[in-house]
Amino acid sequence: MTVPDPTSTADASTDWDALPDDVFRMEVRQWLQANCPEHVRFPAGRMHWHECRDWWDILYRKGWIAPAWPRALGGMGLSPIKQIVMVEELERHGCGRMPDQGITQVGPIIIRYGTPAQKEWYLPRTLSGEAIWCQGYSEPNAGSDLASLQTSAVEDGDDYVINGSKIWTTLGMDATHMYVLARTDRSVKKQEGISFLLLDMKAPGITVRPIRNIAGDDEFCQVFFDDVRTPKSNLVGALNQGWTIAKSLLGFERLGIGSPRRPQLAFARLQKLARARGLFADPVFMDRFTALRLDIADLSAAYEVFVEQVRRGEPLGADVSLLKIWATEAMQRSSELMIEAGDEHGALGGDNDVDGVSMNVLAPFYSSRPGTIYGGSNEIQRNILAKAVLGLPQ
Amino acid sequence: MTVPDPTSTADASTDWDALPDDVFRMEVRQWLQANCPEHVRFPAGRMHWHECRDWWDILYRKGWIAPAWPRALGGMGLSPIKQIVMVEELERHGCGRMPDQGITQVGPIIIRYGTPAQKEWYLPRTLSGEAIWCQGYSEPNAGSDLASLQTSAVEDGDDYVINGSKIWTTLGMDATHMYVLARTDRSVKKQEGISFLLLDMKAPGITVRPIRNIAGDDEFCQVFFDDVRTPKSNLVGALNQGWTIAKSLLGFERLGIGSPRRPQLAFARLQKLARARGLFADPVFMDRFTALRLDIADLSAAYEVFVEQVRRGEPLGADVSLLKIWATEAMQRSSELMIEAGDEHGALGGDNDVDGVSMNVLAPFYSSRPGTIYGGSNEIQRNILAKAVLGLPQ
Amino acid sequence: MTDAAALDQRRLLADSVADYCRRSDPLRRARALRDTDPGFDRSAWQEMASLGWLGVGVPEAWGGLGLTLAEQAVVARGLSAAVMPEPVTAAMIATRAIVGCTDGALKASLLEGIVGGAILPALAWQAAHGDIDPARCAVVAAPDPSAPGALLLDGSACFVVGACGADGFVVAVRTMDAPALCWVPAGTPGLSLSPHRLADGRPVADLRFERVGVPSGHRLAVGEAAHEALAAALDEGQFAIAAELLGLSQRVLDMTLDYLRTRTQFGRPIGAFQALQHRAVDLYIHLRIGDAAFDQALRQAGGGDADRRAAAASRAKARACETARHITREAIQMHGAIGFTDDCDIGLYVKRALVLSAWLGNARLHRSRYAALVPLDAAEA
Amino acid sequence: MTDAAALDQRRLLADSVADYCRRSDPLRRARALRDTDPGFDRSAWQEMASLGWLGVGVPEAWGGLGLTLAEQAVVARGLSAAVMPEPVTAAMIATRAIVGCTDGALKASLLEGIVGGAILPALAWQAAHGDIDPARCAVVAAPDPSAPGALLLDGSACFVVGACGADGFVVAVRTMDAPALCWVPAGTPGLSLSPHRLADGRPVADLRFERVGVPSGHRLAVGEAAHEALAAALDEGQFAIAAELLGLSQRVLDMTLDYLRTRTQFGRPIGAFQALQHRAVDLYIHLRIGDAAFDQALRQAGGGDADRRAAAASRAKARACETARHITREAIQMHGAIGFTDDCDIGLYVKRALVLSAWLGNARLHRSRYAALVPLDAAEA
Repeated sequence: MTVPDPTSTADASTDWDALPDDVFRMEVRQWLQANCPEHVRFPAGRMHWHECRDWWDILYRKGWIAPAWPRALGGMGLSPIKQIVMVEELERHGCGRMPDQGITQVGPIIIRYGTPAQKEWYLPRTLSGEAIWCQGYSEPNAGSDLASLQTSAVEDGDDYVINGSKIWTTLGMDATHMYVLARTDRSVKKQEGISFLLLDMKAPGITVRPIRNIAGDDEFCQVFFDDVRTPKSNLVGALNQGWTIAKSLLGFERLGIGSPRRPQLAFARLQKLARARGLFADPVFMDRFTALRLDIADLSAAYEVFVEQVRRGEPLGADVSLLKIWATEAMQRSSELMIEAGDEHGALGGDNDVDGVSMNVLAPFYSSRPGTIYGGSNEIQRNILAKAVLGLPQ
Repeated sequence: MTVPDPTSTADASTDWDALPDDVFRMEVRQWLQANCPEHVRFPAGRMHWHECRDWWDILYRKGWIAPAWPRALGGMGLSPIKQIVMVEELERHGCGRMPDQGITQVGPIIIRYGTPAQKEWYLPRTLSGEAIWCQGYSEPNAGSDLASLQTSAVEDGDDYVINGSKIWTTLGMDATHMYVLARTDRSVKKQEGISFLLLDMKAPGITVRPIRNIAGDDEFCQVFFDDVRTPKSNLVGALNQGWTIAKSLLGFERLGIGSPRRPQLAFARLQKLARARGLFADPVFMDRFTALRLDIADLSAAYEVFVEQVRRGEPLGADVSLLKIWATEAMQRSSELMIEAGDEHGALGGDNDVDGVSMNVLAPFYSSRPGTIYGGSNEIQRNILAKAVLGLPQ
Repeated sequence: MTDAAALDQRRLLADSVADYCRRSDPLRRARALRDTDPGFDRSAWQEMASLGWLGVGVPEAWGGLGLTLAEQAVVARGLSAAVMPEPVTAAMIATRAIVGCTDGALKASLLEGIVGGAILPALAWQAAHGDIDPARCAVVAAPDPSAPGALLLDGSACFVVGACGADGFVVAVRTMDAPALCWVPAGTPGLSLSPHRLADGRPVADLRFERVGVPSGHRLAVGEAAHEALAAALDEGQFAIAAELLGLSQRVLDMTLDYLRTRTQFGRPIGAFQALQHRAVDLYIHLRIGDAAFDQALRQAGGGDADRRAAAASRAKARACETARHITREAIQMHGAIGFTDDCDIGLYVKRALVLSAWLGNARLHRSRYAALVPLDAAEA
Repeated sequence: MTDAAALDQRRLLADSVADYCRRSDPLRRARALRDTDPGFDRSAWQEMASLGWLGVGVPEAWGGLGLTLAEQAVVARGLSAAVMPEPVTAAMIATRAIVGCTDGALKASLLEGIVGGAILPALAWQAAHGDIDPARCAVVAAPDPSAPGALLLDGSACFVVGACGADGFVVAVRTMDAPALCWVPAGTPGLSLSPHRLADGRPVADLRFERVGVPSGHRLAVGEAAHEALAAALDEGQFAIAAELLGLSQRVLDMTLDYLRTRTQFGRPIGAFQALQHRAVDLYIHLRIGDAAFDQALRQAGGGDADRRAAAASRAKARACETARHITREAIQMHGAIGFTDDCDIGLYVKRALVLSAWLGNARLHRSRYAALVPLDAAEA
């Protein structure tokens, strides 16, 4: 077959999903090599909007910004397995994660639950990057126990009036819009009185306070609402249906969080350190290093089992959480071995010269922390597995 | 000072407690070297009565069979700290544990709670070895949850009639008598309806079934009661006071269960294996070995902290459990390293030739199992520490 | 065979093993046969032959089923989950060595006998504990001055699993210039066995060879062919042992979860206590990781590259050892005092896991072999 | 001093440190001084001098308190529990080296200046990361041809903690025939600093010496005396760092237990969840074991045997590193998302633990040094 010129401008009508998986994979790989700007490859953390908008535009013009959306709405219309291929190739190439929650989170929700007006207004702007979304779920007093959230939305004329606060809002400072879970009925059980609302971040009464994390980065924000108004037309789905809507997203997307890619990258840094310091000749280091190497190789094997399941068109069960637990904890072990192997380099912040190689020895230590805490802490994941998979009594 | 001839027959009137600690320690050490039969040193497991009665007699004649009992009742009248010295020297010399529950458990209870008749009859016989005691606390359905025991004692004329079953009765097959916790009142909260009774093992209706353990030994028994009668005069303390009586023993005796001696012995076996197999030149082995070595050395340090507390005359708190947790788990780690270091020798049962040295590589694996299960499993110990020491909410 | 057909085949085989285990009461037999010699039952062996299990990997030309290592693993796994006492894996390893040998009359008759159950073979090759390099062996073969073409063997082989009760041995030897594999029937003069008792009560033996005569027709392979037959047998053996470890791990986890669901303390099933729940979840994760690693390693082992096969075998064995260690140790603890009794079946599995983990190299050895065999490359990173 | 008097002394000292920490708001200062140079406050330093802390281990003859390592550890532990930014331990190590040097005018005036706070010293000695052997150093001293009796230093010393802001350096050098310790005031021509930022935001520097002149009066010790002064300073430094690690571990555990008692999720304080309870208990056990090991090692370090002192120091440091690692990592996890924010004080302690663990040798290095120094004997077994 003839591989199309990867630099050609994409035709939105191309049916990428119709390609065989392998052909599609090579197509993506070659196109990324030719088109992805170097500055978005292997970033240290999450990229801010100003760091990646050029890359967004490139993907948007190619028609590849929304792999999961239907083609009729401007997406690629990929099957789950092709979406996985796409993610794998983006990860393989080291493409950093953009402020993509409009594409991955609220977009699909609007497509499924939104009114025609919501679809017409929000979807094209989300694709183009005109609307950058952040998520308003977590609250200071509702971390793992999300359903106990307190932020309220009260009807007043044509608006809802929102009061309260959201926290751990990833890249909230970059967002133009927010999708919010707010309590609209206090008289019912806690999951049942929650609604799903859209907000303009420019609305009066919103304060965004960046939260500096332990590594010194500003990935997260706390967002305060003081009588913030949003029109009733921004309610998605039915009133008090918010919990169901938010949970509806947990499909095969959960695979991503258990992908072996991040532990592999952490392990690659460990290798780099070991090479610089001549540790491959150290039997004690090699003993720990090889155990970790196999932990990550065997994670990949387990990941493939779930990918196969998606390929067969089967839904994923709660057991997929095991990938997240193993991946995030292997990454932390890798970061600990890196500290041990670094000797005094393990005490230095930022990039430093390690026997001739510039490295940030502690970066994996910091970057592996959120994995066990966010997205349902590993404690919560273990609770879920105990109940839903092992059937242990509650 | 003149050290008395260690082989001389003891004078029961000697006030051992009056000696300075160091002098007493040397006295005990020398006497053990001169008098302890070789066959009771470093036994593989608990000794049966027939294996150690000669040693019991030697100690009895010396007047050393009951270090903690008052001198007036035939004991040595030692202070807690001297009792610890005595135990340390016995352990140091490798003296195996005898069926000593009459001396350490029920004797002190009879001394404290018994009637004059009980004291007169049982105490001398317990000292002489005429009465060998076993403990009847655990039941098949009340393991960690001891207070839920079901064995019943019902008044009938001058007797209690006992029905039910006890399990994990250490050396029950050797015992002439048993001390039993039995339920005498079902109408009250579970701890409050329990009484403490003495039993003759020859009473009709008692069946003793040895339980073979995973290592192939018969240390434990299950004991069945089918309308077993014991005279009311065998009730110790008040009716329904049994729980309080049984718990009254938990004093500084809890130090023994956290002593570093058993992990040290397991570690000594590991050293022997390492020497036989030339593993001190293996950096990976040495890395694990030294970590374990320090775990045990540092346990000794913590043990000494509690011994000092006893020496100052202070009662021990619930925190002493930390020794048991650390000691038993270090012992298991030691047994795992031994298996790894043994290669195929770690697959063999019993004694085998390991590069010219006769060893049972798996013995520490088996003998380190009960420690984390019995005497309050390590899970129960952690519950206790969380509540009583850390003050975590329940 | 298509993938789907292969899966069906394996399911069928697994069902047949499970069915046999259900009706033959293997746990009772395992208890009864402990500490006896040969530690298994020849009539059960004959039944297994009739079910085809002794020739799963033997090409059809020699009377076998002509299936792959994957199917052999299915049998090993299923039998191990029931602690079946018969030395199926040990015989499989010896059989695999013979299959890899040069075609000839002896090979054909041995395989026919093995598949039918008449000949039970064992493999004698290991020079020393802790050394699984097939290139080293401690049996030297010299020309027999009294019989042209024949050899005389001297030396020893340690840790021969299945030696007691075996009808003959595939023996790895060194000749002056090359390695070779010979067939030595049990009872050949000069061959003596020193039996030891394994932790699980089965026998194992060290073999001693003193001027053991091997007629020329009993040479199964020489040189590279002998080396490759032995190496392949050992690698596939590691897979079979890993399958056994995973099979028993799964059973032990199931038993432990059942116990957690039913055993009551403090008025609740102990499986309702969160600390135990989280630890049980970790056991489950280890099992899933172990299964996935095994299947992927099995796929990597195909294709004929010996280093790749060896690396994959080491990966499977290392992981299976860790999985079984973790699960069996926690199973004892979670069963409490019951788990420490001989009456509790957990103990049978624990001891079996100890044996299987040490046989043909423990986890540490296999991790280190893996590291030596597989270069670090960008693909893995 | 009797045991009881010594205990009282330590309690008094601990109270004085705690009191100073309470009124000087060190956490706020630690935040404010992060990523600045020199990263501490000279007026606070002066206050510490007036409290006597800079001369705790300096004999009374030179104006110090003449106390032991145990009392120095009390100060280090207390200050570390509050993340006090001043480089007390670094100065203590340099001071200890000077105390061990040959008596003379320079020694007397340096110690007087140090105890009074006027001179802040740092020790420059380390040849390479991961190497804590005092016998190796990478600064060579040659006779200065232009000044009889003077030396010229060339070479480098890495990872000099407290270098930024120091008034001078105790420098370990090699002369033609023996080791020596010299005093090099900050700003001496030919001495240059390459500063790096530690994980906790404090500075550390590598020192470069290019024909740095040392007049004869600035030689503090030569030969065995220099070696022993350096070795003792490093061993005692390891104890001080271990004390810092334990002090911060205790504080972090207290903060974490408080959080477990008060943070509510699913309608209960999270400390009521058994899985977290058991993990919290493990942290507590680690701390108790760490404290006990430290105290015993401290007693073992006395008596003048250098190997015994080195082994005890390694034991204390290795254990303290493990204790702090375990407690700080779990503290982040148990604090959840909050624990990952810079606003949460946990992060200050986590980073401090990273720095202290790597400084003067990490746990692996110290375990291996312990094994090399302490023969296996029957007493330990």
